[in-house]
Amino acid sequence: MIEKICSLNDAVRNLVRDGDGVVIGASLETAIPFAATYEIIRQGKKNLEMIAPISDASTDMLIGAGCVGAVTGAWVGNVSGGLGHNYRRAAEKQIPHALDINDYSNFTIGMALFAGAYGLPYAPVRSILGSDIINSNPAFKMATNPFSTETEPVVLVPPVKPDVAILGVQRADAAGNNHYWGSSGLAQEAALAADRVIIVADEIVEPEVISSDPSRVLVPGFRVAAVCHVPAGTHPAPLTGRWQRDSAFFNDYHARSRDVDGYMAWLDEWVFAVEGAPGYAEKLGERLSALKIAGSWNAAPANYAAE
Amino acid sequence: MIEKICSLNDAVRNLVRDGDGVVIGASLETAIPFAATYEIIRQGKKNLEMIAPISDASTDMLIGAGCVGAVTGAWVGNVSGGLGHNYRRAAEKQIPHALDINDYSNFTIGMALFAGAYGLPYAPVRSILGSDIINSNPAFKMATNPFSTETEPVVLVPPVKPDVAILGVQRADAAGNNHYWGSSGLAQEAALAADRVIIVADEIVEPEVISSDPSRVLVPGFRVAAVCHVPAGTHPAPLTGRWQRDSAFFNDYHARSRDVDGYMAWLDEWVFAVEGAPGYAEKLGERLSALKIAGSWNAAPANYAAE
Amino acid sequence: MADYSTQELMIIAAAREIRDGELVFVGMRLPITAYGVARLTHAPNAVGMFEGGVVRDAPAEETLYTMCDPANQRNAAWTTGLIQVMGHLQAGRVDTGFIGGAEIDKWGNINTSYIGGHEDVQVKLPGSGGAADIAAMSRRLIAIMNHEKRRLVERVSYITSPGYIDGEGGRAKAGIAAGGPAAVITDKAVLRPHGPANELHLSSVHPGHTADEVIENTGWELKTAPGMTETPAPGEAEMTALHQVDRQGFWR
Amino acid sequence: MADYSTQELMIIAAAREIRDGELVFVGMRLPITAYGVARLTHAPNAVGMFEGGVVRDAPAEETLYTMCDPANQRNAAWTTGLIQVMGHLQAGRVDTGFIGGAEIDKWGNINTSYIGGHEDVQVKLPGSGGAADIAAMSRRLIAIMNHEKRRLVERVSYITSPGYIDGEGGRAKAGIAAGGPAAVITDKAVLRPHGPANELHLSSVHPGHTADEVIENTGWELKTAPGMTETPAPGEAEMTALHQVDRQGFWR
Repeated sequence: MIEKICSLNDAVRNLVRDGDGVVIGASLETAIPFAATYEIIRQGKKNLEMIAPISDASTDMLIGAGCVGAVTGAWVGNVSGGLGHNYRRAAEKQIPHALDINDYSNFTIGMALFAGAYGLPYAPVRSILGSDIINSNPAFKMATNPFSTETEPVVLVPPVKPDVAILGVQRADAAGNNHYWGSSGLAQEAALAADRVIIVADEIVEPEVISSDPSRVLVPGFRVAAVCHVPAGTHPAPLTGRWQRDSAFFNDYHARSRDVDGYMAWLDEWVFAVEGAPGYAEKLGERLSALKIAGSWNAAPANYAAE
Repeated sequence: MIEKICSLNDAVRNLVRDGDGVVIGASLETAIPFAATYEIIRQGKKNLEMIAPISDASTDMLIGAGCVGAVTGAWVGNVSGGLGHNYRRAAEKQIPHALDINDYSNFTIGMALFAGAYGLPYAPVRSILGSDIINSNPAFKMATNPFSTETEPVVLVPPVKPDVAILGVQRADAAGNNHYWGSSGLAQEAALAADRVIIVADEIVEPEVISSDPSRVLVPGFRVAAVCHVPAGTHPAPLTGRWQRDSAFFNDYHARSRDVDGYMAWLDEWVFAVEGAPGYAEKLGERLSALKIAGSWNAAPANYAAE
Repeated sequence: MADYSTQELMIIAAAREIRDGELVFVGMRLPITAYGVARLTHAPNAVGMFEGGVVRDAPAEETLYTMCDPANQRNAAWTTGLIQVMGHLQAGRVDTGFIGGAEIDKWGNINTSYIGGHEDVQVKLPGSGGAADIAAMSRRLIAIMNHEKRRLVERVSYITSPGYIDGEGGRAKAGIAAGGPAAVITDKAVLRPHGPANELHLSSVHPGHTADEVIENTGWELKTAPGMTETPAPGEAEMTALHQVDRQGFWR
Repeated sequence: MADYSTQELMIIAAAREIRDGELVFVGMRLPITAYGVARLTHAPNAVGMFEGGVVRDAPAEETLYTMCDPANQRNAAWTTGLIQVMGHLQAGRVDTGFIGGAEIDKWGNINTSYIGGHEDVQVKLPGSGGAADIAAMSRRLIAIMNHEKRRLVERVSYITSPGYIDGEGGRAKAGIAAGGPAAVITDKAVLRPHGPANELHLSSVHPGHTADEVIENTGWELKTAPGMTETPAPGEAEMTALHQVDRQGFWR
């Protein structure tokens, strides 16, 4: 077994490069590894192309910190508060600098990652017809369905292949094999389309735990470059069966990021002044304990015996 | 909850119509509900279009019994024995009658079902280039990748939408919700592309068992038309964690189906002379007990609690 | 008459748009609760889909803040991926879809991307999310938004989510086969498309508001539909269901 | 010299084609065992893929009859669907793919569909299964078959699985970027493509056979490759590994 465990600090340092196309969580509002968002900000990565359907407030944070050169996705904001203030400032006033925005819808970025994952030359879809997304993003091409007897327009979506996909999961082993349950959005497609995958695991387990249930694997270990053990590494996003969503945290972020000074103060408090993921968890303290899911609602057993 | 439990006899009678496009198992060699194959033969369905990547010997049996008008898929034979004798007789000598053969590869029938399931107008692939499958099946169209600067041919695969998909699973509830684990081939795509889904369940469980683990659901109940309780309903195909493959049965079928008389005798013995699935299980007797997986290799627990 | 907030009235009006046995693309926020109300009143067999990859055949047992909250995963009918659920939209299987909006025009086109347009951005909104997909591919679209003159405009500056585009035959010209907005539920009224051009007309006015006030707060010359009426106030059964779904009174 | 059957020699020859760390598309029957032998000898980090939807990073603990047997599911690295694993092929990530064949020609094209061709069917074979996909999209293809004159022919009557098509540049003309047969392992010899035309040449002759016998049993004028040699007999470590994988002596 090739050991892939390392600190998130090392994983971001070695695997995320300036200018990379990066996915941080591809399940919309759950399992977003905000710990990686913060670490990328701390390390001052530049000119990243953030790829996601919706990654709650993660992309907005990175934009405000000056890490982002382009957004390739369907939505940037804050699910609790609506608008993303940093996204607005960048798009409207080039603060902290200008952004390239590549507009997608959730389904079209989904099919773009699907095509990237599984080597399709492109994906023809019936969506975004009639939408200005076709006009504002030159990546799409229009075509006519050759199987239709009538003139039926379709939109061709080219593959998107991230350089790095960083995903939150409930548990992983040292070789990068991992289990994920609950809605997964585009997490599997994003990982399999990516050149490098970083797994942010709430828990590290023995290999036998993962191999006991190969149908629950999100990304097989041979596609994973690094595994980082970060308990509650998705905070303030939820993680099914492990952590509640911290909606108050999102609301506070929304209120404080309304102007640049407020955002900078928030950033100092929650990112720069804490020592990595452990410091962040320590700062959350009791608040984190209150978000921990303590109950049991266990999946019915499944037997894989072969004799 | 809408109750969908019925006998396999009723499900086949009411939901499989002469001329239908039918999937019986889409996971290649596992979880093929042979009980449905036998029931279709007993009821003398005609002119079916059998759709599958590989369904081990199921399609060969149906062809020999005169139920099949067309084959849309990648492979028809007997995984233990190689060739399918009934398929050969039909294709070479029109015995019992002629067949339309729509050639696919596993990946292209996979993408055809994917397109059918998720409403894509078609799927462009890089496979079967250089293969005569492109020439012998007029369903495919050739195109050039408009995203490539060089002339790059791609093959366009139109959607395939079965009328009926019949799938074997480990367990289901009365509303059709079900759990499946182990390799699933194209089972989910086939079910979601189909107009009607029949679930052949090794075990019927309370709804709470299925809803305890929504990530293990193969086909959600709202897409299921009927649930049939047939223990060992996949015999002689295996079912992960439940039943071993009966390779001797496939070998015996291969040997006896070598000529028409032998096949007819086999059919009398194993299909017409037994009273449905219970009679078949009874006839297998000790042999079935020996195939039953008695050991335990349990999936690690997964918690879905929300508080 | 029951005691209810404007948002509760909007939720109940939205719930009434869901028919029994339908496949409903639920979306975010207010429609999550509307689906729960419909499920507990007139539509016990409606199935709800959430684009993150959740399918439910019963409402969640706690108030949801987002569609992906643990309470929406637990006891779901299916937790899967985005393509699996949005693929149902593209396959034409979704009966009713819900979206919100920042700006809508008289043809029901919705902008959640660029106020001022793509070339002259005045306000950068979060973008489509799944809205463009839901608007293009649901059989029937329900939009929910606040009724302000600057939001209900003659022509949106960017179509994120297509309504009837430019009126009669607009969707067909764009290659979208059917569907389109069936109702726009605001905090003051319900608008519905009328006539072959499918222009949005005033269909019902919420209790406590007047047609004149609604017209005044609309950015185009809003016409009233024949048989224009008052939006029925929430009934007792509806309010009971709503209180059951929104236990913590989030929408009160 | 170790005691081994012809099939065991073929398995070991196939195992030698797998390099450490590779992603291997294993296919059916004999290569299942070859993957296990490679994994236990020189390629401890090779990952095996099976088109039914199984990925393994360690050989199964029992003899497998088919790739989907319960013993191949238990302790797998991933059990998933066909598109997930074959998608790795299309994405160009699979290093080595294995297929069998009923008929092969000197350009390495393989027919498993129609002997006599599609219009004049003499023998209907089962069809492609995944073979056409594996042949078109693996970086390196290994074919395994019996060495008979009627099977190794000048030109196959139907190309199920493309080799080099018609020789030099054949794959590029068909739009297939790279790959093609790297070895054809028969019960008598190993053939490999040689020269710019990639015509299959005799590369090594199995112990107990002669080059003349192999040429005699080939349906085209088989040329010998420079440095043609004897296939090395199985070594002790290889046989130990083989016995560990094939516990019941299925291939003895």
